[in-house]
Amino acid sequence: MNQQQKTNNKKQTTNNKQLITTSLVWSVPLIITAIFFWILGDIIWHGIGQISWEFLTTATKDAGRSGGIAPIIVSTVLILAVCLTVSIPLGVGTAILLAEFTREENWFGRLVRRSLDVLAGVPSIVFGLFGNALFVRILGFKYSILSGGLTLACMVLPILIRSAEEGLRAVPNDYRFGAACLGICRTSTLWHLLLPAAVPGLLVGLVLGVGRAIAETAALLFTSGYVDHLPTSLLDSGRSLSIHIFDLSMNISGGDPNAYGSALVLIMLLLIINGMAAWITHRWLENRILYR
Amino acid sequence: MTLWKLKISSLFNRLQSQADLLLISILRILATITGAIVLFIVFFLILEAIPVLQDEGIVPFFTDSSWNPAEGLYNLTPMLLGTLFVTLGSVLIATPLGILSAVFCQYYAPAKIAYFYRRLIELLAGIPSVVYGFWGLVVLVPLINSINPPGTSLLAGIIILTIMILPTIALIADASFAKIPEEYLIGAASLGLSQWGTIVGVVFPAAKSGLFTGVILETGRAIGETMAVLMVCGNVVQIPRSIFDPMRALTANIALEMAYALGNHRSALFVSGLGLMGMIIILVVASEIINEQ
Amino acid sequence: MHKKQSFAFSLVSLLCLGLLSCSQAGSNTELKKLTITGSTTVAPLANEIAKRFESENANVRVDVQTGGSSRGLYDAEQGLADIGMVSRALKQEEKPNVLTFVIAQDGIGIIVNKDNDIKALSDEQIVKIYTGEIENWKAVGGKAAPITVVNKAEGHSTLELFLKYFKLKNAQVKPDVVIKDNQQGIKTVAGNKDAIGYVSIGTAEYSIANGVAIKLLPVGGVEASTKTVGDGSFPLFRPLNLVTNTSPSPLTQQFIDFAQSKEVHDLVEAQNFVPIQ
Amino acid sequence: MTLSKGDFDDPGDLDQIFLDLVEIENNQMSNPQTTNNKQQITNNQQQITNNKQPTTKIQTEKLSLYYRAKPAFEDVTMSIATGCITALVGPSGCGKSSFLSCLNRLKDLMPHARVEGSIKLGDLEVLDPKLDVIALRRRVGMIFQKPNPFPLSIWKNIAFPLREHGIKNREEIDSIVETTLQDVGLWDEVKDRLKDSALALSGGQQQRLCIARALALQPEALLMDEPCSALDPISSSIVEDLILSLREKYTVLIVTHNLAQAKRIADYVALFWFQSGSGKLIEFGSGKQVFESPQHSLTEAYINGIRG
Repeated sequence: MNQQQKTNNKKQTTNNKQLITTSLVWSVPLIITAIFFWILGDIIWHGIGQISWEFLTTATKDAGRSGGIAPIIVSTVLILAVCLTVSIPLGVGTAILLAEFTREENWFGRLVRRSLDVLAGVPSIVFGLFGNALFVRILGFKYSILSGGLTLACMVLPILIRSAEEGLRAVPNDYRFGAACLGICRTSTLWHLLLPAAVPGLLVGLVLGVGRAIAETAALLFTSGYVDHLPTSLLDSGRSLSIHIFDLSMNISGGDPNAYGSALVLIMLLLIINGMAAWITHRWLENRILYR
Repeated sequence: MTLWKLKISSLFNRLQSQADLLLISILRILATITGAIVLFIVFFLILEAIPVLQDEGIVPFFTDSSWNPAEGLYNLTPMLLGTLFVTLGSVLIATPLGILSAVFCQYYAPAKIAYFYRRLIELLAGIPSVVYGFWGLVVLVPLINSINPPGTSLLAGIIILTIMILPTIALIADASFAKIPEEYLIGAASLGLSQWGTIVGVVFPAAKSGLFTGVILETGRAIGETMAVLMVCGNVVQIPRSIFDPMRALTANIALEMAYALGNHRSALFVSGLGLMGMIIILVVASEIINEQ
Repeated sequence: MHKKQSFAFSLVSLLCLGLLSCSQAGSNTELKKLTITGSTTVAPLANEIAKRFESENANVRVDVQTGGSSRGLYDAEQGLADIGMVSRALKQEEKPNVLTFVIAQDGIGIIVNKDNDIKALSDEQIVKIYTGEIENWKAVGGKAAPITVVNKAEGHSTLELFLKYFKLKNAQVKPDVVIKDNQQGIKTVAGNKDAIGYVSIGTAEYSIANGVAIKLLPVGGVEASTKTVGDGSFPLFRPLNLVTNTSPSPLTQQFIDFAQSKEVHDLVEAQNFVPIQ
Repeated sequence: MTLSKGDFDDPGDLDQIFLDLVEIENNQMSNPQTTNNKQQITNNQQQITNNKQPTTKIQTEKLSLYYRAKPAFEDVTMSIATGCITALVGPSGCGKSSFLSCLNRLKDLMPHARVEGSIKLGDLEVLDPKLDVIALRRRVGMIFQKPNPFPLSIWKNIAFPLREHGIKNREEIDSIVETTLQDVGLWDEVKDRLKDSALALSGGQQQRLCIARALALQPEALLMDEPCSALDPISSSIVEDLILSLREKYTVLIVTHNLAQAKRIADYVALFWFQSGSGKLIEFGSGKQVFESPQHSLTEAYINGIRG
């Protein structure tokens, strides 16, 4: 597609309107990249000094000012794992129902979509309080990685579902008719054809969902708790990286260096997860030889 | 034409339609659970907000002189307006920037640059709000302060929120542009439309539903943001006259005072939570109506 | 064709196995648990004391959760938590149904930016600044610049202590910035040379020692430092309390005695608080 | 083709799974009216079928289809002979394709679509709601105008439907794949790249692959909705010969704009016309009888259209 654009441009270089729009379009990402490197640079500049093998493998000392953040990384990964194992089936399932089995003006579909839009706007602090009331107290999971993960699952659902639905809607109807006319049941059509074809949309939802979950502070404060021991089970309370960064930067004098270090670790963790998600879907797509 | 023996039992076909029935019933259960979550949350908020509503009723939340729960004054309007201004401000800035960055990724950037730019945007989406708040407090606020004290202001809130919600719209817009069938673009290009003409004339209308989803999700994120807004907006309970005035968002209000609130003060915070949900519901219904036309 | 399916299944089973193994490991031998919830200010100190307590007592597990002083008070009263952390003196009506144990003192000092050449402020000058009567540093002998008043959020114990000492009502205060925690106050004042605020003295001292651009002002003529808070001469200070319900368990009592003992004085000082005498 | 997602109205009955499908017929690409450059018109094929008395494979009784109460076509009674090629001709918008999509219940996927009358496949009532649609669609295959191979490898395009219908044995699938690809004359062109993506094939090859994948399930009848109109003349004639080769073993129903094509390959011809607000079947008979001595004046006008 891009080569074809270039030939167009060459023909119309004299057209200054073209020049303005191109320079406008190029300036936006430059601004965004500049801001990004300003923020990331700030984190790297202050945090790179903290990163060392002990920082990643030992427990916290002196309320986090020194020592490592191993238990916190483990808690974060476990909270994310719980969040994804709950939100992916729930989210993709709902997305399939909305995209494949409900007509545009079906009341049930519209109700679920609207409730998801509202859920997308619920503030993280309210999720924290709700999670605290439902998971910590009523369901009796107490302050635990499980409560934190479940609360985050509720938070990421809207993003996951909307992106998955967009992904499914983008799959052309030819495949649905082709499969139907060959007497292939909806389940197999979904599993073998539609879901693989919708994977790009699912991937965006997953990446945004993980981004939102890993960046979450207020919600986890009241659900997964403040304990920075190494968790021994899902029912143990575990402090997540973002809470650790929050506590160090807002509550502990002299906590800034380790706060920056933890922020850097969090970004690296995010890079690994996004990379893995992209790699898994690419490999899975590859041997299904999908049309992209 | 050769014929071959093909033994397909009707039992097997029966099983397949059974599988479909099972799939649909499972999906309906999942969708009901998902749809119910928000109802649980609203019910939970109402439950916690009842004490103060019984004592004071709803009117003082709009008519009291100020917000001082210790003295029984619960005026929420400055914070409602604060949240509205900071959300609309950031959405109005982030949407064009996000869409243009998606256009850049899809149509202007060479593949390599587009790839790295997308990874960068994904990273921006993952940075915790506390890091944005921290950077805002240490870098942005003193900068604005040099222009017009006190620095912590509506403007700082808008800038920080714009940076935070931009990845959401950018990634979703990018994904919806990617889905536009080649024929549309080649068709437009064959009509001699300039690149920009194609994008505005063909791409935007075709990707309308994706962009719409992006705007709703980014607005949701902007309204729901707590930590970053708490750290850079100054949290002064007033209706901001200018963008340099400090203000307090509803979310920040809950986070600020929940730790020490008791009795009516605590349920008043839940009323501000309900106020927030009310705003979100109004926005969603309004967007629904706009989408109808 | 089969290779792909096996890959997907192995991935999913790996994930489930990981989760299951974690929940299995939790159920080890009878582990005595202690839950402490409450004030975010006291939490770091309580966490350090808990770690030392765990190292000295085999298979005891102490979980420290935050949520604010009123959460700590409420949980301790209702028995949801064994111990509650409250970063202020208890009100009269709160005293009867809990036992209170002071584990440290924390002074509240007035801070301004380092470049602000103000040496000291009298009590009624501070009252005038906070109520908005004085708006410019020139009126109190400083450079001509508008004052940025930094105040704490409603309900915070430092605010209540500040209002009680300066005999003010929060409605009278005209703040330019309202903050939640000490570090936010310090960073706001450090970033704004015309700002004035009040934070925990210990935290301020630690920050000054690490080169943060703030300085402490004396209150009522008494120089603000952890020493003057320790010898009781500094007027503005608050007790950091652990509260329990009226009949604490032996393990809880053991932890309270440990928290009030001399063994933890080094931890108290490490968190920039003042140990009890 | 603008489409929106389907609908699930009545949770109980599984077969009523709806998918919004705008009328297939009225958004077809205009059919290139280039006259077919095949030199000799094979009239002799038509002679063979006329004298034998054929049995009926599909019988429709007063069949009508309504979209949100707007009739697409009404009261079509027709019997489709086994092992013969029946062509449905007529101007666009007169219900030919809608009629076709009723025969294999594809209309289930169209919301707001309501069918009246009856369709008998042998002694099986197709419109019976309790009918196992999956089994029906295995017995009645369908080919679309725009080739729609699955985004999978060539081999998997054929293997996937087979596996879905219970054929698990690898060798059996391989042999079926080879046989069907040979029948559609695609084997030599693709036998060493079965693992490549089907989307990489040319239009004609893709359409033949779709036919092969339908034949793999050994349907009794094959519905073809203008199979050649999206293809270039050369691959169009290849597909046409393939359709001719299906005679005797399969009952073929083909919708076409190309009257010359209908004249060449059809044993029976049905002419649809838009009359008083909906599509009607105005003429049905053997190819020779319809083209040489049409009963209905409209047929004659329409047929003359091709002569003039």
